[in-house]
Amino acid sequence: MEQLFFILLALLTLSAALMVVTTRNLLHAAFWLILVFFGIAGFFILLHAEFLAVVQVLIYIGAISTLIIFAIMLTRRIMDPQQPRFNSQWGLVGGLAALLFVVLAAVTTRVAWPTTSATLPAEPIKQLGADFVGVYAVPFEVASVLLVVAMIGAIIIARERG
Amino acid sequence: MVPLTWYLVLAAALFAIGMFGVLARKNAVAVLMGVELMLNAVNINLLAFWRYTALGELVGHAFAVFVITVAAAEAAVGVALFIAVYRQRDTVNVEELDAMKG
Amino acid sequence: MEYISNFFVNLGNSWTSLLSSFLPPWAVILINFIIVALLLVLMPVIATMTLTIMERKIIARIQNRIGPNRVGPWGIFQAIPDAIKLLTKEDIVPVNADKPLFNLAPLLIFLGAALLWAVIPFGRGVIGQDLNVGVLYLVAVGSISTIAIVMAGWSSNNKFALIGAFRIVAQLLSYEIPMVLAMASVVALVGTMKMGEIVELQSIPFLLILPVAFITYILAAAAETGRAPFDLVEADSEIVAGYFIEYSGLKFGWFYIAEYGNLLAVSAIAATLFLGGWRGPFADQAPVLGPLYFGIKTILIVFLLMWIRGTWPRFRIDQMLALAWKVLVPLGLFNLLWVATMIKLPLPVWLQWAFILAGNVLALLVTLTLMGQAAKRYAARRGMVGTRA
Amino acid sequence: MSLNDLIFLLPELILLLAAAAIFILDLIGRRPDDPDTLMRPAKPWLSYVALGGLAAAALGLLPGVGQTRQVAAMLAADPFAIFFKALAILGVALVIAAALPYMRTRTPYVGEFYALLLVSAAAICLVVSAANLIMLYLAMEFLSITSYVLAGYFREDRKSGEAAIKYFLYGATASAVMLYGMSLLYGATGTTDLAGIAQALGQRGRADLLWLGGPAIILLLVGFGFKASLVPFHQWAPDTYEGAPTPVTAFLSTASKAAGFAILIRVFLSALPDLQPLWVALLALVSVLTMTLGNLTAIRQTNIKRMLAFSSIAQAGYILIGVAAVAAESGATAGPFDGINGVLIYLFAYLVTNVGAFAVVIAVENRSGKVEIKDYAGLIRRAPWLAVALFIFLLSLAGIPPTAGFVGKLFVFGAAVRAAMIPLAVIGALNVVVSAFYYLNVVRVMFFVPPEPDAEPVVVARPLQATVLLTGALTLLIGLLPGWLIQWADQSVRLLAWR
Repeated sequence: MEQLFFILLALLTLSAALMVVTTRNLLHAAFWLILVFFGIAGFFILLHAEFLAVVQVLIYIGAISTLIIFAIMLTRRIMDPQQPRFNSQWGLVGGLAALLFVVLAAVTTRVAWPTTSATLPAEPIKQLGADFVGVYAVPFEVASVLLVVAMIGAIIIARERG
Repeated sequence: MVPLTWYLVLAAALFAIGMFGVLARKNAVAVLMGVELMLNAVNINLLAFWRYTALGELVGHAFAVFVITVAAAEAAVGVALFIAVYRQRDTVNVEELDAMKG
Repeated sequence: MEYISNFFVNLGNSWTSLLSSFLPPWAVILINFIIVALLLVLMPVIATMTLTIMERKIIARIQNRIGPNRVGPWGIFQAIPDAIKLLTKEDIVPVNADKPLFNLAPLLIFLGAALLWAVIPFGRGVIGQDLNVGVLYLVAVGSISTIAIVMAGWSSNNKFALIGAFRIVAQLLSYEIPMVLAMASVVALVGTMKMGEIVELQSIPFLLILPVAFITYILAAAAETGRAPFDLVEADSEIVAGYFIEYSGLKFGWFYIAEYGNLLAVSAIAATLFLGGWRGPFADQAPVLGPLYFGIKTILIVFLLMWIRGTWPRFRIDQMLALAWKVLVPLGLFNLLWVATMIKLPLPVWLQWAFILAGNVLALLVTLTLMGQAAKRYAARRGMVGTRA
Repeated sequence: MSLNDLIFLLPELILLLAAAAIFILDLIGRRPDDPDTLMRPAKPWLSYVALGGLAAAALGLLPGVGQTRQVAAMLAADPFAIFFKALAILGVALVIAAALPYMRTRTPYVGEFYALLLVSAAAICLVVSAANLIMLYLAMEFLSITSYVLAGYFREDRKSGEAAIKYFLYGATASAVMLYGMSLLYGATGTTDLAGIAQALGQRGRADLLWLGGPAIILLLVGFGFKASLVPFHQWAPDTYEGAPTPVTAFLSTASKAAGFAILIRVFLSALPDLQPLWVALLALVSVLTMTLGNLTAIRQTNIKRMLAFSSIAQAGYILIGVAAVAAESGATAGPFDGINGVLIYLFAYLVTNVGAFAVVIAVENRSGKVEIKDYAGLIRRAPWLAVALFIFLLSLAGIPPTAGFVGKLFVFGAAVRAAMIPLAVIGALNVVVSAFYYLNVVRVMFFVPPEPDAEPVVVARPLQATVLLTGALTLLIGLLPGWLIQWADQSVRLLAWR
């Protein structure tokens, strides 16, 4: 049952991902990308990471996709369907990407990953919250400063003239 | 239960597709979309490893949360740059950005 | 007694065991799943059928009119002919529309409205799925509507639709932050994101402890649903009907249903987070009262939102953004920090709550004073009437 | 994390506080409803606030001196980190001083520029002390995102925007690739702690280790190589260095690059010691490619910023020799850290020299807006002191005594020889000869080609004069009296979790 669900979801996600990189219309690519994000949220649920699934929907779909769609709309001439979507070496690049996949897949099946017998933590969210102000306090604060700096930087760069 | 390698192969495929998008696409926004695919592949890896190899601590969780946070910041700055360049050039095609040669 | 207080849960268990007696387990799961899904999908439709007539009556009263009065007693069946009219209208797709997206957008926006109901507790145990990330889930589902709106605005191939979509996305993103901050202060207070548990732990309505969060939430909710005074997206005189200008017939109906579904949903969330949800006198002894209390509280919030709509003039876009970023966000941030600090104090719970309330009231007074002064300065600069020299 | 740990974070905290102070001070007096006040140039004294913040941060390094311990679960407080933090603070201070007159005439957002430079200094401090993959990733992205903004700072300038977009696209991709490598390491070891990874990998079988280690090293190297602009991850560098505002170029090619090397050394030495033969071979190859390609392309350049960009790629190749020569550990003659101390000395010398060279470029560009090598004709007559300073910097870049660059090269090549990597040292020496050609070409243009008839003398603002003077003096000082730097570098090779 779970395996069947995995396969279906994987097919959906990967074909949507292929559409993202091949669709001529960029805006359609962005909406395919949203479908990929949903698929990945589904995998997170399969992995019992509900919090990450919700965060995925919230940040990737709510924020990043919106940003990308805005970028596409604000730079509208690029929508011109007459333009080629790929650069000239796309055939070579496609071969490289396939090779990359083969190598990575070989690696993931060759390496003996250490498997665990531990059980799921009872309240992962509570533990995660405590970790963020405990072990991960410094990265957490750095992430917050990073967001502020990114916001200031984005405003400096994209603000209207005058 | 789904074996761990299924997730890893899935992530590898997604990563390769994203890489193709990055290298083959002409439009800067499309390249950014490829990068997002790659980051998502990494997140699948992190959570699959968490689930199958290191359940006790939430390292994979925390890592994935930070990846998503950084991705948001990165996308914000990237989109700002695209818009600024589009205002000057009327294009964000990577191949047409050729003010400098050498 | 134990049986009674968990009435709905036991009812559900009995139903499941009844089905199990003659069906395989997967069929039981499937049937239950379909029933819950149907209920979820029905909620926005129910909301539309009831709230439209309620809204028209209330707005009519506020404007000293009578409102619909032809179909049925006091016109309460007005929604039915409206629905029939909508269903029989021609379904027009603009020639240059991006057809797949144009057709997908109404479904997506309806989906966003329906999914909200999955985590809202109607009574003890009467909840689609008490997710351990319930509150966050609500916020996440909200982002689906954002995508659907952009999709609709873009695919219509109409500049008014696109501008309308841009505007409402700016509005939705801006008001999501105070909304999340208000919800987060409740979460900080109770220490859980499960909606069911939040109600269980709400021994007195949190409205009495966190009035600032409640006010912030209500204003943000009005903005999130795109209702007056935040209805810039539909400002008739400016951009006609906003992002769904090109839609007609049933597809328009989906947007309409989603709008009222969202209105009911945000009200139900407010009732859950701030008014104690299904709790009320004797709700423990007679669980059937739970959904009733919940319904009454929800309708009260709906009424509040309609009242606001009927009496406030529309904001300008800069005023709308300024309210979010310069008033509600700082207020919400302060509130969250204050709650987080107070619950860490080594004091009895009631004293912590009293401190939180005191901080809330103080913050509200300071904000109102500052806003009043700003308004005076603004009026004085523009030489407006009513300024004291 | 305990409060006691905060004392080790003093430099970062001071830098971030100073940045926040500048953001706020810059806003005072600006009213959102009055466009005139919004576009008013920044207060000139803000740069001194920034320099003061950097000085305070340098003082904040003192409590950590001599310590070797893990801080706040995520950071390493060790002499190695202190060295690079000092390097970053010095580099950013020099850049800010050099940028003073240049930025003010070119952008209305000068205050934010100083603040962002301080933020990136803080980011470097975090990068070089990260002892955990999560911290490392966040800090590197922190540095990268700030750098993207800085590179695109002249948003009305065609080249600046293009520079930033290229930097951004390469950087985002490189970090995603690096992240994939990190996820593999996490999966194989169940931890993100560098020492923990080394421990867990040590228990693995040989074949298994290769299957995992090979890809992981390559994937990580993409991210680190991007920051350090190593071939073949260097394609962004020439365009970004040419197009970015010149002070930003000075920053990217020195302090930011040093951070890339720091993290490369820390991760490879403390997390992957069992894979040393693998990465030594890889780094040696990358090193040869980097210096050769950098030098051969630099010869053809006519734009001085672009020439310095390729020269900086080549310099990264020389520095990498030192990292590769770490294999000397197995040798009987050398101490365990030979090579790494050479890298530190080289990086310090290179930072001082390169910032100085870019300061001269800023001075000339600020006056005339010209950045072609032919515009430097007769600089000896138009601005004798600048010409002499640039002469010293170019000598140092070429590695000719008695300058800092010579000392650096001596140490990295020496390490390679002692590690019995003679071919590497020979290729390095050949490259030095090639590089001397294009460095001295600039000298020829400055000294022996007569100036254009309408060329004006170059007037240099005081802070910029100070930068040139200081960097020039340091370049000569290290060249003549290198003892203190060698001693400091020798002491600074102590890494947390080194086996």
